[in-house]
This record gives sequence, structure tokens and C-alpha cells, in this order.
Amino acid sequence: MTVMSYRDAVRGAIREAMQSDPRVFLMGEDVGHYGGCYAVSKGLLEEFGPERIRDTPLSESGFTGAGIGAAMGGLRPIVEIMTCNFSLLALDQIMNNAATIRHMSGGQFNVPVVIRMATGGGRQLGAQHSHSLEGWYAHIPGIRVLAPGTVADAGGMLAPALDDPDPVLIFENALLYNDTADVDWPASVDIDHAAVRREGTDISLITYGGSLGKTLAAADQLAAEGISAEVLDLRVLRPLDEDAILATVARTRRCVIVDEGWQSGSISAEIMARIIEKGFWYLDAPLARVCSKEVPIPYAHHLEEAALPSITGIVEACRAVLGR
Amino acid sequence: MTVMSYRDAVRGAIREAMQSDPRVFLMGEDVGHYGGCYAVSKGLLEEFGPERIRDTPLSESGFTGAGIGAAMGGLRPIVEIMTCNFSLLALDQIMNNAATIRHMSGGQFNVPVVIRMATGGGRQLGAQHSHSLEGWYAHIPGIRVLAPGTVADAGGMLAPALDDPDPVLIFENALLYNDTADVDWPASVDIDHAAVRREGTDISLITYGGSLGKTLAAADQLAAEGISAEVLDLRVLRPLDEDAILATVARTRRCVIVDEGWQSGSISAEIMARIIEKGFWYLDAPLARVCSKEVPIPYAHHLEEAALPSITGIVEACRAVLGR
Amino acid sequence: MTQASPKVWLDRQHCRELLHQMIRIRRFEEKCAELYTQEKIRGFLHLYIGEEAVAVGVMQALLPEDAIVATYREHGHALVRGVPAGSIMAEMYGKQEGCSRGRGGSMHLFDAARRFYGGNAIVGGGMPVATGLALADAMMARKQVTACFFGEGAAAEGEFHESMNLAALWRLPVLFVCENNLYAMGTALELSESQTDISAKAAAYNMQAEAVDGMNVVEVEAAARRAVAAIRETGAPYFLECRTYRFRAHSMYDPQLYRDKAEVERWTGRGPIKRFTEWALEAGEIRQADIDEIEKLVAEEVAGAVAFAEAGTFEPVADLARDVGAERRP
Amino acid sequence: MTQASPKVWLDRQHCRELLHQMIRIRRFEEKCAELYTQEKIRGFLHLYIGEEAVAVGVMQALLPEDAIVATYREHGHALVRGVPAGSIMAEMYGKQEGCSRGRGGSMHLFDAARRFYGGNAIVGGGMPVATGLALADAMMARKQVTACFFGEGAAAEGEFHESMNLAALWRLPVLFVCENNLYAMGTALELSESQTDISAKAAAYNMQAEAVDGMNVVEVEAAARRAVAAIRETGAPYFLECRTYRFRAHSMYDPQLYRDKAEVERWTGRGPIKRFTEWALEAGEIRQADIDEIEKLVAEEVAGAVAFAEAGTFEPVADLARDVGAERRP
Ligand SMILES: Cc1ncc(C[n+]2csc(CCOP(=O)(O)OP(=O)(O)O)c2C)c(N)n1
Ligand SMILES: Cc1ncc(C[n+]2csc(CCOP(=O)(O)OP(=O)(O)O)c2C)c(N)n1
Ligand SMILES: [Mg+2]
Ligand SMILES: [Mg+2]
Repeated sequence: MTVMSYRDAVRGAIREAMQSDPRVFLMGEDVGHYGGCYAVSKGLLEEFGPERIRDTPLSESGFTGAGIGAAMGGLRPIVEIMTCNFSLLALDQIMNNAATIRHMSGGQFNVPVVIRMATGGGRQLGAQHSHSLEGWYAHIPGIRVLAPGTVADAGGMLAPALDDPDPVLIFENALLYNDTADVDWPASVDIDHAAVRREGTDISLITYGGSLGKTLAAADQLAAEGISAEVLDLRVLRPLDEDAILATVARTRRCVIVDEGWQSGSISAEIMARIIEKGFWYLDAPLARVCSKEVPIPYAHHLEEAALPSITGIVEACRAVLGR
Repeated sequence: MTVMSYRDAVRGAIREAMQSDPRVFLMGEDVGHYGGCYAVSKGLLEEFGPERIRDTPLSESGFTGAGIGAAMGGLRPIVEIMTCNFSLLALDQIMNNAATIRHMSGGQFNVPVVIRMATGGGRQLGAQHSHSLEGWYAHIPGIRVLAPGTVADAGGMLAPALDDPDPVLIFENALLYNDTADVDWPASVDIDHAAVRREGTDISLITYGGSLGKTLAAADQLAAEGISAEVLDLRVLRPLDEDAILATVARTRRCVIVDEGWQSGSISAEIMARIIEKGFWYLDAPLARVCSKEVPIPYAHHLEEAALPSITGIVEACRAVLGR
Repeated sequence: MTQASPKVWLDRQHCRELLHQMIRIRRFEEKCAELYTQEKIRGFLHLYIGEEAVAVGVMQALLPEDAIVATYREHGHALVRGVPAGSIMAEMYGKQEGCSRGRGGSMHLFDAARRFYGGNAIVGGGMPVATGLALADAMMARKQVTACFFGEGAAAEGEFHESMNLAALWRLPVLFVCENNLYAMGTALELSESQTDISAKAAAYNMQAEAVDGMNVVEVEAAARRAVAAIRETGAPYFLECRTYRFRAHSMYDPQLYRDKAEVERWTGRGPIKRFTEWALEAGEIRQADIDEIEKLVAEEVAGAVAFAEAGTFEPVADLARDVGAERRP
Repeated sequence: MTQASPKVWLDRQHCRELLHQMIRIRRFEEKCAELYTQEKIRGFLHLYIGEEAVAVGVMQALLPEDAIVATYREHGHALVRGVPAGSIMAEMYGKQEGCSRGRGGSMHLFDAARRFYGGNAIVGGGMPVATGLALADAMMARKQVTACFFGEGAAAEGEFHESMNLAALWRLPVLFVCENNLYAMGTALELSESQTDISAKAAAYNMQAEAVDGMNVVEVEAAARRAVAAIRETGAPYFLECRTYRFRAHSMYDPQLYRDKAEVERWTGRGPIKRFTEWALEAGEIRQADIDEIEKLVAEEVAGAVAFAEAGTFEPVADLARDVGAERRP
């Protein structure tokens, strides 16, 4: 076991992938000389040189598309889009190329690219820098969407993502980079299944990524009130681990979903839909969700806090569902 | 009453807006000399000249952003993005500027722009030209999303959209342009409410836009089987008319949602979520939905048909929900 | 016949080859237009008629290990690259014997064996991908070239700008081929570019750039050979603007309100096949008998392609979700 | 003092004004840095220190009816434009007395009364908007100019390309001001552009373009006046590249691994305030007493701004959803 931060885990995973496979390289804005905007890639330029730790111009569509092309050309690129806020500029390449080329070419070509980006609010960065778009991206067929919520997942998801013959998007919540944990290293995780992070019997809390910590904290508070909450970390937002979702709801018969996306059209809606379609008869109460308020995320601390899911909000939603 | 096509209705609405308000102009690719890629704007260049029927270069982000700026500068631009498939290139401008500026500026600036685009599959145009993204766009706070499914709405939604002080996106399903109907003209509709297009008692079918026709046809078939289906046309995808959704479900206690978006994360999921959150106790059966299959839409006719919602698929989903 | 030489060798055999390829494209597409009106081919169909000299000329300079990225107007490129006419036709019929299993249609021809990377229907969308293919070549020290075709309309897109800069900045072996046919759908070049000299735009990225008469197959071939030789030597990208003209409508839906018949006639008068044939006959490089034989061969090939497509089968609907992702993951 | 003249009148009063404005920005931002370490200001904070001559010089040429679009590094632009220092500071405190009601923070200063359209934190994202503002002016035959500020890093973005082309193609009255400080975060210009002469890129759009020493406020002002006069006369856009340098970190998080101290020192040695002060003292245009008075005035203004921000109030949480859309629709 090794104590490391989420940031170190991502960096360690990149290093190991680059050491073990010469086809792997990292490209994105400021991954090299700056050391990564979140210091994730600090030191890697010195170790691997500017060809493989490749600083790009500010050209999200261009370099994401170049990553797609390089993947088709036999490399295993890790494209870093600084934050998901800027990924909108690359969406054409992601949806119209990365996600479609295998199907559209009748299976002749595949796109083994990994696209990493930071996501989430909570740092007073305002409306253009606080999006949580991972759940929204999970709408697109042809890509896999990962949301590591723990240090172990941050370190362990990259290798299987690089092994995946198809495009994988990894959303790293920027608030997690400083989290530390004692983890097995080298980390080895799967990228297919959700994980129960806490067992419980009264209610299921389904969440992922940046909201996992808040949800576990809410579960602690609920425990103090005598409510036993199970916490399911989705880990993979596309394809959803429907079995795990249905299994936890079957156990507890009640469910609250926590998700930092704007509420309407968030992935929490999709999870509700799956439960209703296949687990309707398990339910003893309506489902509920705790999402971001439907506003551009404001700068002022108190307003931003009010806009994002909170521990109190989760606890209250659970109480409401449980009728307490 | 006047018989006209959906195309004529959109054109008529543009003409009238331009005649009555000198601030209104149309810009987009091939709106002028070509006559509009769906012939919507045919003849308008001759009538209004190239300043106000403004052909743009292929620069979706540039001219959409210019529309946003022009709106802030006092004009009332109608920006036409040829199809929603290309709108991904303009998403940064839509989400980071149009949708946020009012809030982010503390209410000082607003963006009265109307952005129209064609949407939908069904014409064998393949994976890059068959997206149905209107439900996906409905996730974004700060914009209004309209989906005219009738000739009257196609003609009547533009004027209130132009009057709206905030950005309005209008998705015109390309398969509807040739539909004709006998409508009141000038059309006058609201852009806040859903509309019951057919009354019924056994089950509610909730849909919009390009799926409305299929859904009404399915309701006809169901009627022949003795099943009375109510059809609710959402019309406005953001903000959703939650009252109308809950009201129809309260009446019929059963519901199927029909939507051309890819199933996971589609707007049908959001509708299910709303019903569960606020109408759970109305329900006598699980909800169901008929969406597009989660594949890039293929070219071959039989595969494309299998990928999109079908009348048979809707009828079968209803039977299943009704346990018949 | 593909040759690695930087010079054009205009012997008889080569003249025949150039003419043969141009006529193949022409007749194949004339057939496509016919089949479209018969509703055998559906969706969007963009014909290359009038622009044949570009694909034929450029393709001469490429080797089998080079890669190609094209647009929705790519029948010509696919044919000259060696994608079998039958598999292209079957693709447009939506048959599983098509080069994309019927999933792509006219706008999305793919062929892994020929390193033909599509068939991209987003204007400008193939340019970053081509840049990335070349990046892979550069990083793996493979002396390959990626040829990237696009229309002059694409030059206004941000993806053009970003790709040009990346390719020039990183010195990637891309041959950018701008097929400047003066119109993007109905939008004339002067309505879409403040600088209508596209090769001048390219030069502003510090990229070697050149404009040629795209109606002259020999001139195109010569320029492409120079360009490809330069790319192979320096590893740096090269921009070739081929000035050409589309004789037909943009797609099958286009009433062509934006240009007058006289203009079209002026251009068809100097069509690439017509001009080359006249010159080659005059120069004694080919004889009428050669042309007749080519037409016969091509007619057979096209008929064969149609027969192949007609005989093709439809992929089972049960396979719809196949190839959204890999069947097996590690 | 804003003047409509195309010439710079370097009288004493004007020299004082230029110096005063530059010192205002400098001291205001030094205070911001201090308040950031005290956690009074949060989020991202990008300082303009070193680049003051650009905003001060350009703003001299603009009239109240002109519009401004800036970036996340826009304190200087807002201050010189007349947005009250207190309302800027209150904004960074997240108070409702802030120029964006505390919703925007440092990166999103807005002021409708001064036609200050933000404060945009997407690199390149303001450029299409500025183009559109100018389009409105052109279509409404208003003789106004929109000044659009952005860094050299933005020049690689597709939105730069599309905006430049649109503005030049449609002849829109935009003054594009590229603040070329040689770095985009940690990425040096030569790592981001194949053509590092940004004004040469601009010329490729057939746009009038010019590069000036952005550390010399008088040179910037003179160029801006020429540019604005040309725009007002012709209606066409103009590109001004101001070569400058950021003395501080990119934002408060940046350890500046990508450049060495010696380079920074070389540039601070020819800082815009230092150079202008030395020249003006030498030329007898100002005296030490003027400087002392300016510093005193500025210190009072900054202290007043802090006091205003401190005394400000927080918007009620109940108002969170206000201004997502209009309160009343027709
Ligand atoms: C991003 C994008 N915008 C719009 C379209 C619709 N469209 C298809 S082809 C075309 C014109 C392209 O012109 P050009 O690049 O000159 O190529 P050409 O068709 O003349 O060969 C347009 C506008 C598209 N496919 N992609
Ligand atoms: C589209 C986009 N990509 C990335 C970023 C992150 N980012 C913020 S500032 C910056 C550097 C911009 O450099 P430049 O344009 O030269 O302006 P400067 O900061 O030097 O004034 C980057 C990469 C962003 N805000 N927007
Ligand atoms: Mg063209
Ligand atoms: Mg810079």
C-alpha cells in the first residue's frame, strides 16, 4: 500500500503507461513546460521529452482530432483537454468522428484514443469554468465515459482505458486532485462496473466522481440518525452498470441520486429511468435526486455553494424519501 | 385558414418578422443565393437583399457568436445552423456565451438571438447527418428550446421566439418540411405550453417534433385495438411544461414517451424523472419509452429504420405497459 | 500506376492510365446519378464530375502505404485509390458487400486495406484527423504521407485553421489538397473568404503552398509529385490548391440558383477529360482506338459494379448494434 | 481623456493622464494579489501587471459609444474604461455591489453603462461576439467601433480564424487588439504558432494589420488612434498586435517553470510605467511632484475600492436563479 494523492495517481498511471508502451503519449495545452494546469503531468516532460509530452496550441478541436487520427494511425494518445468547459470546442471531433468511425466504416477502423479532462465546480471559477458535463457526454453512443471518484480509480482506470480499442473519456473532478488515500500500487481496476462504497439497508445513494465524498459524508450523518444508507459509486457513466443499479435498489427499495450536472437532463434522470423501466416494482417510495441548480454557476462563494449539491441537501432528500 | 407546408410556414414567419421589424435579419450558410438548404428561405434574398438575408462562410462558431454579439448590439438575428449535426461546432458560443451572459453579468446584458436548425434522421444521411440533439440541448440553463411538430407551430413559434429577451433554439425536424396543413395565418402560438393533440383515457403518449406524426399514427392503431391513447406534444423542451406532463399522466395513469434521441440520457429520461418525482403515486404501471437505438445512425434504409422509433415500436411499448 | 518518382513520365501508357482513371470516375458517377433517380441510391449524393483531374493527378504521387482522408464528394478518390467499383456501388445500395458494409453510403466510403480513411461529411472535419494520422507517421518515423482532400469552403472553418497550424508547427507529413471549385453549395468563394487566394492563406501558416490548374491532370500530377517528394524529404506539410469546377449540382437536391448556365458552359468547355483527350490525340500519345477501348473497359467495369451491388445482400437487422464498440475488449 | 483625434497630443495633462491610468492598474492589481493571499478574492485571478500600456494606450482612442470585449485578464481594461474601481473590487469579493453583482468575479467584469461586454474566460470566445457587436453597428449605420482584446494564445483557436474572416469579409468596424505577451500560460509563442508574427497572420485575411511595441504607451496610443480613425473612415476592421510581457504568473497558481528569472528581469527593466516615467521626467512633461500626487490619488482610490468592497453585501441566496432568463417575457 502507498499513500498518494489523486493527482499523483493520475500522473503515476500516465508514467507507467508511457514506460511500458512506446505508442502512448500525452498531448494537450500546457501538459509539458507548464507541468499541467493541475500539476498532473509535472516532471513528465523531463522524463519523456517534448515529443511524447506534447504541448499543444490552444486548438481543442484540432488537437483532439489529431489524437483521433493518431489513434487510427497506430498510436495510443492520451489527449488532455484542460477542462470539460473547453471540450465543447472539440465536440464535433468527439461525436462526429471518434464515436462514429467504427460503426460508419463497417468495423474497419477503430479509435483507441483516451481523452482526459477536468470537470466540476466548487472553486469559484464562475459560469464558464464550472461545468459538470460527464453525464451529458454519456448520451453519446460509441464512447465510454469514466468518472474516477477515488484515488485508486484515478490511478487504475487509465491502463484499461488505453487498452480499450474504442474512445474513452475520463472526467477527473478538479476538487479531487488533492485527495489522498492509501492504495495498492500499481492500481488495477476494471472499467465496466459500479462499486458499492458503503453497504446499507434503508436507502441507496447512487453517485460518482466529485459527489462521492459528499454522498459518503451524508451517509455518515444519516447513520447518526439511525438510517443505513448504501452508497453506489457508478464509476462508469457509459455504459451504465444497470445490474448494479438495480441490485442496490432491490436491496433497499429506496433511492436518491446525487450528481453535479444541472438537474434537467442530467444522468440522474437516466438512472431514474432505468430503475423505473426495470425496477419499478422494487420501489417503496418515489425516487429523488440532488443535482446542481439550473443556473450558470456563479462566482460568489455562497451562491456557488447554493448551486451545487450539498451534504445537507442529500441528507434532506433522503429524509424526504424515507418520510422522516 | 390557409393550406401551407411546414417549410412555407417557417418562411412566412421569417418574412413577416423581417417586414415588421427592421432589426430582424437571417444569417447562415446558404440562406441566400442557394435559397436555403431546405428551400426555407427561397425568395427572401430577392425580397430583402444580401444584408438581411446574409450568406455566411462555413464558420458555425463564428457566425453563431456573431449572432450573439449582434443581439447584444440591438439587432434580432435569426441564426440558421444548417443542421444540428454542425451545431456542435458552435456549442461553445451557445453554452458559454448565449446561455450564461445574462446571469454572469448580473442581469446587465441579455442575448435575444434565435438559433434555428434542422434536426432528425430518416433520410439515409448516415451517422454524421442524422443526429437528434434537441433533447440534449434542453439540458442547458439559460436557453429556451422549441420543437415545432406541426405546421402551425412552425409558423407561429418564430415571432414569440424573437420577442423573447433570451436565446431561443428552434429545432425543425427535416422530415416535416413537406408536411402540409390548413392553418390560421398569421399563426399565433405560445412558447410555454405543451399541447394535447389527441385526447384519451388509457395511456398517455408524450412526444414532440418529428415523432409526433408517428405517435399519432400509433394512437390510431391503438384505437383500433380499443385502447384510448392521449397524445401530448411537448412543443417546448426547455423549460418543460411539467404541469401538462403530470396532468396527462394523472388522467391516464400510464405513460409511454417517444423521442428520436438516443435512449440513454435522452429527454425521455428527464420526463420519466419528473413523473417519478411528482407523479409517482398516479402510476399504475412502469413508464416506458421508445427512443433511437444507441448506435450512430446507419445509411442503409432497413438499418436506419430499425434504429429510429417506429409506429410498431410505439404500439408494442403501449401494449406492454398495458399488459396486453 | 503509382510511381515514387518526383517527375511525370508522360509516356503512352501513363497517358492512357490518366485518361482511363478520369473516364472511370465520369462514367461511374453518371451511372450513380441515374441510379439515384431510380432510387437505388439514396441519401446525399455529391458528384465529382468536372473535378476528375484532381483526384487522378494527386493519386499518382501516392504510394500504397500513404493514407487518404477525403470528404463526402469522394467517389473519385476511392476509385482511383483502388477501392473496387463494385464495393463502392454496393455501399451506395446499402448492401453489406459495400466498402463500409452499407453503414456509410456515398458520403462515408472507407477501405482499411487501401488506407482510405473516409468519407467525412463534416466540412473540415477530416482535417484534424489527417493531421493526426501524419503525427502517428512522424512519431513512428514512417516515411508516409497523408493526403487530405477538402473543398475551398472548408477554409473558413476553425478546424482548417487549427489543422494547418498544427501540421506546420509540428512539421507533419500532410499533403493538403484544396479542391477549389469556387462554390460551397451555393456560396461563391468571394462571399466566404476575405482573402480569395486560398494558397496565400496557407502560406500564412509558414507552409509551402502552390496553386495549380485543377482542370489539367498533368499539371496536377506534376505539382503533386513535387509536393509529395518535398514532404518525403523534409517531413513538412505542403498545400496544393487545385482550381477546378463542379459541373453538376452540389448534390442531387440543388436547383443551382446561384450560378448561370453560361458560367457552367464556359467551364465544361475546358473540362479535364476533354482537354486532356484533345491534347493527347494531338500529341499522338493516344489514338481514338485507345479511347474506345477505355470506354469499353469502363462500361464493363461500371456494369459489373452495378451487377455486384444488385446481387448484394442486406446486413441482418439483428446486427444493427454491431461495431458500435469492439466485440471483445481485453 | 478620451479624444476623437487621430493624433496623440502629448501635452502635460495627457502625459499625466497616461501615467495616472497605468499606475492605477498597477496599484489596484498589487492590492488584488495581496487580497488573494488573504483569501478575500477567490477563483482565478489573472494580473495585467507589465501590460498596462496596452489597455491605457488603446482606450485613449475610444469614445463612450464604442464597445469593448475583453478576456479574463481585464481589470486594466475595465479600470481605464471607467468601470469604478470599487465595483470591480466588490465583484472580486463576490458582493452584489460588484459590477456583475458578484456573479462573475475577476474573469467576468461587465458594465452596460460603459459598453463593457466582459470579461470572457474562454480563450477566443469573445472574438465572434465582438464581430457581432460590430455587425450590429454596421447594419444600423452607427459609426461605432468595437475593440476586442485577446492574447496571442487565442490566435491558434478556430474562433480567431472564423472571426477574423467574418470581420474582414463583411468589413466590420472591429479593432482587434492582440496582447502578445509571448506566453499562453506556460506555452511559448514558438510552441503554439507556425507563424510567430501574428500581424502577418492577420494580413492573410486581407485585414490592415500592424505590430507595435506594447511596452510603450505612446506608441500604442498613436497606433490605436490611427487604427480607430481608419475604422471610422472605412468601416473595415484593423488588427493591432501589441508586443508586451506579463511580469507576474499567469494566474495565482502558476509556479512559472516555463521561463527563467533573467528573462522576466530583462522585461521588467523596460516596464511600461518605468519607461514612460523616465521619458516624461526627462522631457519635462511631468515632475516628481506629479508622480507623488498620482500615487496619492491612486492609493486613496484603491483604499476606497477595498473599503467599498468590504462594506458590500452578499446577494441573498434566494436570488440564485434570478437572471437565468428575463423576469418578464412579452
Ligand atoms: C460543418 C459543416 N457545415 C455545413 C455542412 C453542409 N455542407 C455540406 S457540403 C457544403 C459545402 C462545402 O463546400 P466545399 O468545402 O467548397 O466543398 P465542395 O462541396 O464544393 O466540394 C456544406 C455547406 C457540413 N456538411 N458540415
Ligand atoms: C478555450 C480555452 N482553452 C483553454 C483555456 C485555459 N486557459 C486560460 S488562459 C490560457 C492561456 C491564454 O493565453 P493568451 O491567449 O496568450 O492570453 P494571456 O493569458 O497570455 O493574456 C489558457 C490555456 C481557456 N480558458 N479557454
Ligand atoms: Mg467548393
Ligand atoms: Mg499570452
